[in-house]
Amino acid sequence: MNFGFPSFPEAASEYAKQVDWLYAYLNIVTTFFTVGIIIAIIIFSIVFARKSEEDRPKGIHGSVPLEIFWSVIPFLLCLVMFVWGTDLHFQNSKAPADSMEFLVTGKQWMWKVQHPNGKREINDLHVPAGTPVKLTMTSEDVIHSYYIPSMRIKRDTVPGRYTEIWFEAIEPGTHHILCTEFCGTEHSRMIGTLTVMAPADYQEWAGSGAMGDITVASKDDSGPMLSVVEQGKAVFTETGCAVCHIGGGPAQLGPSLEGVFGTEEELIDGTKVLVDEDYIRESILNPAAKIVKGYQPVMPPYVGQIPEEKMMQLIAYIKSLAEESTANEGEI
Amino acid sequence: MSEAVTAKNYLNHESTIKSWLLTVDHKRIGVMYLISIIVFFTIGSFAAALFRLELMTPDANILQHETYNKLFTMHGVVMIFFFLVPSVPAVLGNFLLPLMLGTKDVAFPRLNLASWYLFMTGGMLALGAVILGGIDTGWTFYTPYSSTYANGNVIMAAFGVFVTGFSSILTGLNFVVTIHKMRAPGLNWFKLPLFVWAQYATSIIMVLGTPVIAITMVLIILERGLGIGIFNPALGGDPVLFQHLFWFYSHPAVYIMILPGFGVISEVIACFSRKRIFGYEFIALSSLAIAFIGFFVWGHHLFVSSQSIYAGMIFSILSFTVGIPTAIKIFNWVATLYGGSIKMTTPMIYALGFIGLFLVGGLTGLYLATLAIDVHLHDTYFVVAHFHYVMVGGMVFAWLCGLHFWWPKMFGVMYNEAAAKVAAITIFIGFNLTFFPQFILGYMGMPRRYHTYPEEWQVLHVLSTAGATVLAFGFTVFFITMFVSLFGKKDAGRNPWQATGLEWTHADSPPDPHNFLEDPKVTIRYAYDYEDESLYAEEGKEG
Amino acid sequence: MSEHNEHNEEHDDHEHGVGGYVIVFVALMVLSIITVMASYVDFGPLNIVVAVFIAVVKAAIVLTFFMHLKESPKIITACAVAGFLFVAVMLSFLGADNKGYEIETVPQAWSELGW
Amino acid sequence: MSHENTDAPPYQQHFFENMQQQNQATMFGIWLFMAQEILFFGGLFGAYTWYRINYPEAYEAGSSWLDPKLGLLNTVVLIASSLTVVFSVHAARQGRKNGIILWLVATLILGGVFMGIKTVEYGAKYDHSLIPGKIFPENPFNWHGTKEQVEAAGHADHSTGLKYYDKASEGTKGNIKPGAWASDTYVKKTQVAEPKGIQIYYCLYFAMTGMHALHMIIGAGIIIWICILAHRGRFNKEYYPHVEYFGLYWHFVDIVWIFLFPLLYLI
Repeated sequence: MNFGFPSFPEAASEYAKQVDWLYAYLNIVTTFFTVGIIIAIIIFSIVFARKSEEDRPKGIHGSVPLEIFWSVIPFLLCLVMFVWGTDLHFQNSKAPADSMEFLVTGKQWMWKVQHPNGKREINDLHVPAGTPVKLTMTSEDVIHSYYIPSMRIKRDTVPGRYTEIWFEAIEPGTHHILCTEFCGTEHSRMIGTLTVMAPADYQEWAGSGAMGDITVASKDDSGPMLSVVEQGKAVFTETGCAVCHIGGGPAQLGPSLEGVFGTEEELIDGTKVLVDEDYIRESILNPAAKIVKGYQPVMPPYVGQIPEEKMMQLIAYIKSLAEESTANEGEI
Repeated sequence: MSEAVTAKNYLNHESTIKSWLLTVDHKRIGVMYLISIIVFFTIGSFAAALFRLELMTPDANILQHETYNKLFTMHGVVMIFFFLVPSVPAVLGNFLLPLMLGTKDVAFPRLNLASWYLFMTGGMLALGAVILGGIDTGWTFYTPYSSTYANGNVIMAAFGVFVTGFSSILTGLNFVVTIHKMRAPGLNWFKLPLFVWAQYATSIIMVLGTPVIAITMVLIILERGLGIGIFNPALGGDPVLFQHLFWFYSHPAVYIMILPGFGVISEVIACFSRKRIFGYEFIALSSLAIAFIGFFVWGHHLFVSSQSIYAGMIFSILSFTVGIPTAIKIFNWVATLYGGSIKMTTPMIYALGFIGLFLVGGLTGLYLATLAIDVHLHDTYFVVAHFHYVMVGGMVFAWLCGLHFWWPKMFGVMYNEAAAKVAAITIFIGFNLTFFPQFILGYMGMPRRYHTYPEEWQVLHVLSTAGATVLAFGFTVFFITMFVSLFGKKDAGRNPWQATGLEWTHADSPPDPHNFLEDPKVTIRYAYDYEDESLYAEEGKEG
Repeated sequence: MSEHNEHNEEHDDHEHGVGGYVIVFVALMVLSIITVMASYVDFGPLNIVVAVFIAVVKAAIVLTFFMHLKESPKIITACAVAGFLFVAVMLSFLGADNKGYEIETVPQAWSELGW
Repeated sequence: MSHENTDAPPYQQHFFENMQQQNQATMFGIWLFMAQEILFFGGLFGAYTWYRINYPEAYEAGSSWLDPKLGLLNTVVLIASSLTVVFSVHAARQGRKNGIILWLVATLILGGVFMGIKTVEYGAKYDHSLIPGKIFPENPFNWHGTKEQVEAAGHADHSTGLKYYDKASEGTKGNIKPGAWASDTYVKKTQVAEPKGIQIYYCLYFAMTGMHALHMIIGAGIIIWICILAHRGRFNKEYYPHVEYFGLYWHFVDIVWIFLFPLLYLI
């Protein structure tokens, strides 16, 4: 990465390379105009320098064709930038379905990460190469922004809402992870290292149970290591969700959560809502906001009772309930 | 001041402090703004110098994290709200607008004075917040950090911005009315100097944009003081709404900070090419186009803050669109040089420097309008460099350019050309050395507002700090040159540059308290009529 | 817009005297009552449209007659219109960011376009 | 070209060519100020729109506690005050000094009635613990369901955990004021869930109506000032800008309410 005089960041994913091509195009266009205009200014300044105080140059009113010419050409060049940039952005905005999902929680001033198998890290992130990695992110306090320069991706983590980014590292290596949204005193210490490992190495590392150099250990770490879904299941049970939300049947107070994720539910007011992360989160914190048709608003709100990490585990578990049921139907 | 000239002018007809503090003369108010913003500029610069020094090394050496954060916040708040926004509009605009329009004063002189007092009140509140503990939110005041988590006097600073906002609104209102209703007989819209057009566009933004930041600041104050929850996610508030409201003003605000600069450059380029400006109508109307489209692009500040990607797409294309009128201006200025009679005076050096730097600043804006690239560059040093190229390379250069150009008119004295040229060239070199490395740093991923950073970026940071030293030296030379000139002989003469415009052809240097000894009547065929021989007649060279 | 707008002579605009104003007042009252009544009828999502539409009509009446926009120079009408226009623009862009946080909303079609 | 204008009236500023220029300029200035005011409130309406899209159910639940009858009454009062202002301007045009003062005082009274009704409404919000934030730490925001839910619960049983303490039966319990809502510690078998963003609705309600009320208070101050000027005989048939511009300001305040009333009370 460092070759005497650092000048260009590593491109560690296919997407990063595509962004660099677009960057190259922009560089060519802007350099052309910058150099061209500066040369024109220098040449004019020399050629038309005032020779005597008696100089009375002839004024030119202007030229409409010229104005149109130098508005339309730059505009077309800009349109290329717009279409190219937007296309790239849109294509990259949704993670592939087979991504490994990592949960990231920003907190003043650290990144808390949980791997799909439940392993936790602080600040650093270990991922396997050649696998799409999706980060589902939120924040516990202020807005942070998760930034991996060598992947050319960045996304704010906003309290009260989930955002996601994804990348697919090409080969093993280490990269910077930075927080780019000013978040307080130790903003510049909210950094970590992304370690891309060969898949086999990752399996070994993640399965080892070693917690790396985590200094802030959470209570759950004492027991045997559980996957995110398993931890979510534990939260589901200990919070008492299972009483009303598993099994279904007429006696149940709440809708069964098996297989609901990703479907549309009809609400009491007749509107429909897509069951996604945000809806589940909202329904846990403020159940009465959107009541599914056929049920009463009897569930107590859990505002302030479930920490963000547990919330993410819960959601992961509810998602897994849907995956189990759709797996049988043979959906792609 | 020199006793050589005894003619009555706006500077010497009364000299008590009271006569300054209670003046309703637009020229004196302009000078008062000049002094005030130089004080703010100095304060902001010292903050910048301190943290630039700190950034020489990757680790924290001379400052605490907390102090560093307070310093860059102070730099941002002071420079943007108390230097850049009033720099050209309130100083040169106040001084020149009535002169250029051939009228005795702005439409509401007392309101004008009230604006200055509001400005100073806001400035004192912001400085007070800095002294009484500082603020560490950054000039953007992003919630929920500013409303819930930040240290220091956010309420006081926000109130300072609120008050200053009204100063800006009232100044804008005053200018719009003055331009509409107070023009001298015969001075129709398309004979106006382009500086007036630029001021007009700026003033419209000031009147229509600033109230939104005012109400946003009120909400911040309520949120922080009373915890009403409007931006607090725990209560259902949405921090992203704050960003929308904030940028609804603050993006147009960067046009407040650059459009008047365009006006200055148009004047200077025409004068020292001794040639009417190329494509007058296009330059004039492109200012209005920028002001108008500039209101619809704010969302490009939210590309990564979980804004809808469709909204992102719309804001992206609109952001490209606003570049076109700007390109038109640059091409027209260069075309004006063609076939002219170019004289390299200090203002001309600044003006050509402006074109070069603003070009870089403007074109790097295209990177930030491109969605995929902006995701990478957002909140990195690339943005810092872009912003400084536009604001320092653009507006500060335009401000210096205008100050050098109208200095003889304002104070009746001429500065030392050689020293001023040294300052201009030093500032140009120092500026590029400071900020060009930051583009490279930005693409490498260096985030803004970082106190410490990974070691491999140190080389570029050292370069940048070295450049800042050169820049500081340049500004010192500039200040000394201008200050010394005030004590020189008042012999600049009525029209030392042989320029068009009522302020040169009809008013003395310095002007009479009532601007014109007799009401001017406009007879020119078109604006910038440099073929008019009367410009070069008797009073051209010697005053 | 430019030169002094001659068509406005300050002193000859007294056509609608007291009686005219009272008629305007009555119209505003009627509209106020209509808007209350309309709110009890369920138009679904159209309720807000109806309410805002009536409010806009009322505001327009106040502007035109009470605030004398009818007899004012165009530039003054332009001021008022500009104010409302910019608010409308702000509101519509804020609306455009609605539900923007759901990444699922990317249409398949767009990414399949490929260009 | 004109020399010193010796025949200019005393109220003409020296830097204006003539009264027509002065009138047009000041009128234009006032309207620009109006445009500025529109944008100022526009920011609040922006917040209103944003949250309405996000939390439609909170708006519905929240507005159940606003009384459309009081809102309509206030609308009538305010529009009537606009009418009296128009009459005042009309009187000024005819040079009737007493007419100016009379109608302005009428406006002041109507404005007072408006503020009085507003105070009653704000008081009810206090009693229902619907004031967000730390303004009244002893009576924090506490949602007990919509008006319909509460009324249903009050008359039926306590199954939803809601109870309305009316004056007669429970007035003496603890520190709860008569007519106030029971706090959480009293009766709450199961909680009524808050619609998401319900506090935000009340934030907006108080921010918008509060900012509107602030404008009315400023307007009241201006009325008094103008009445004093009128009493001193500062105005005549040709010169009454204060009255006219105040009229514009007051109508603007009226227009803001025209939008606030349906948006907050009705839908």
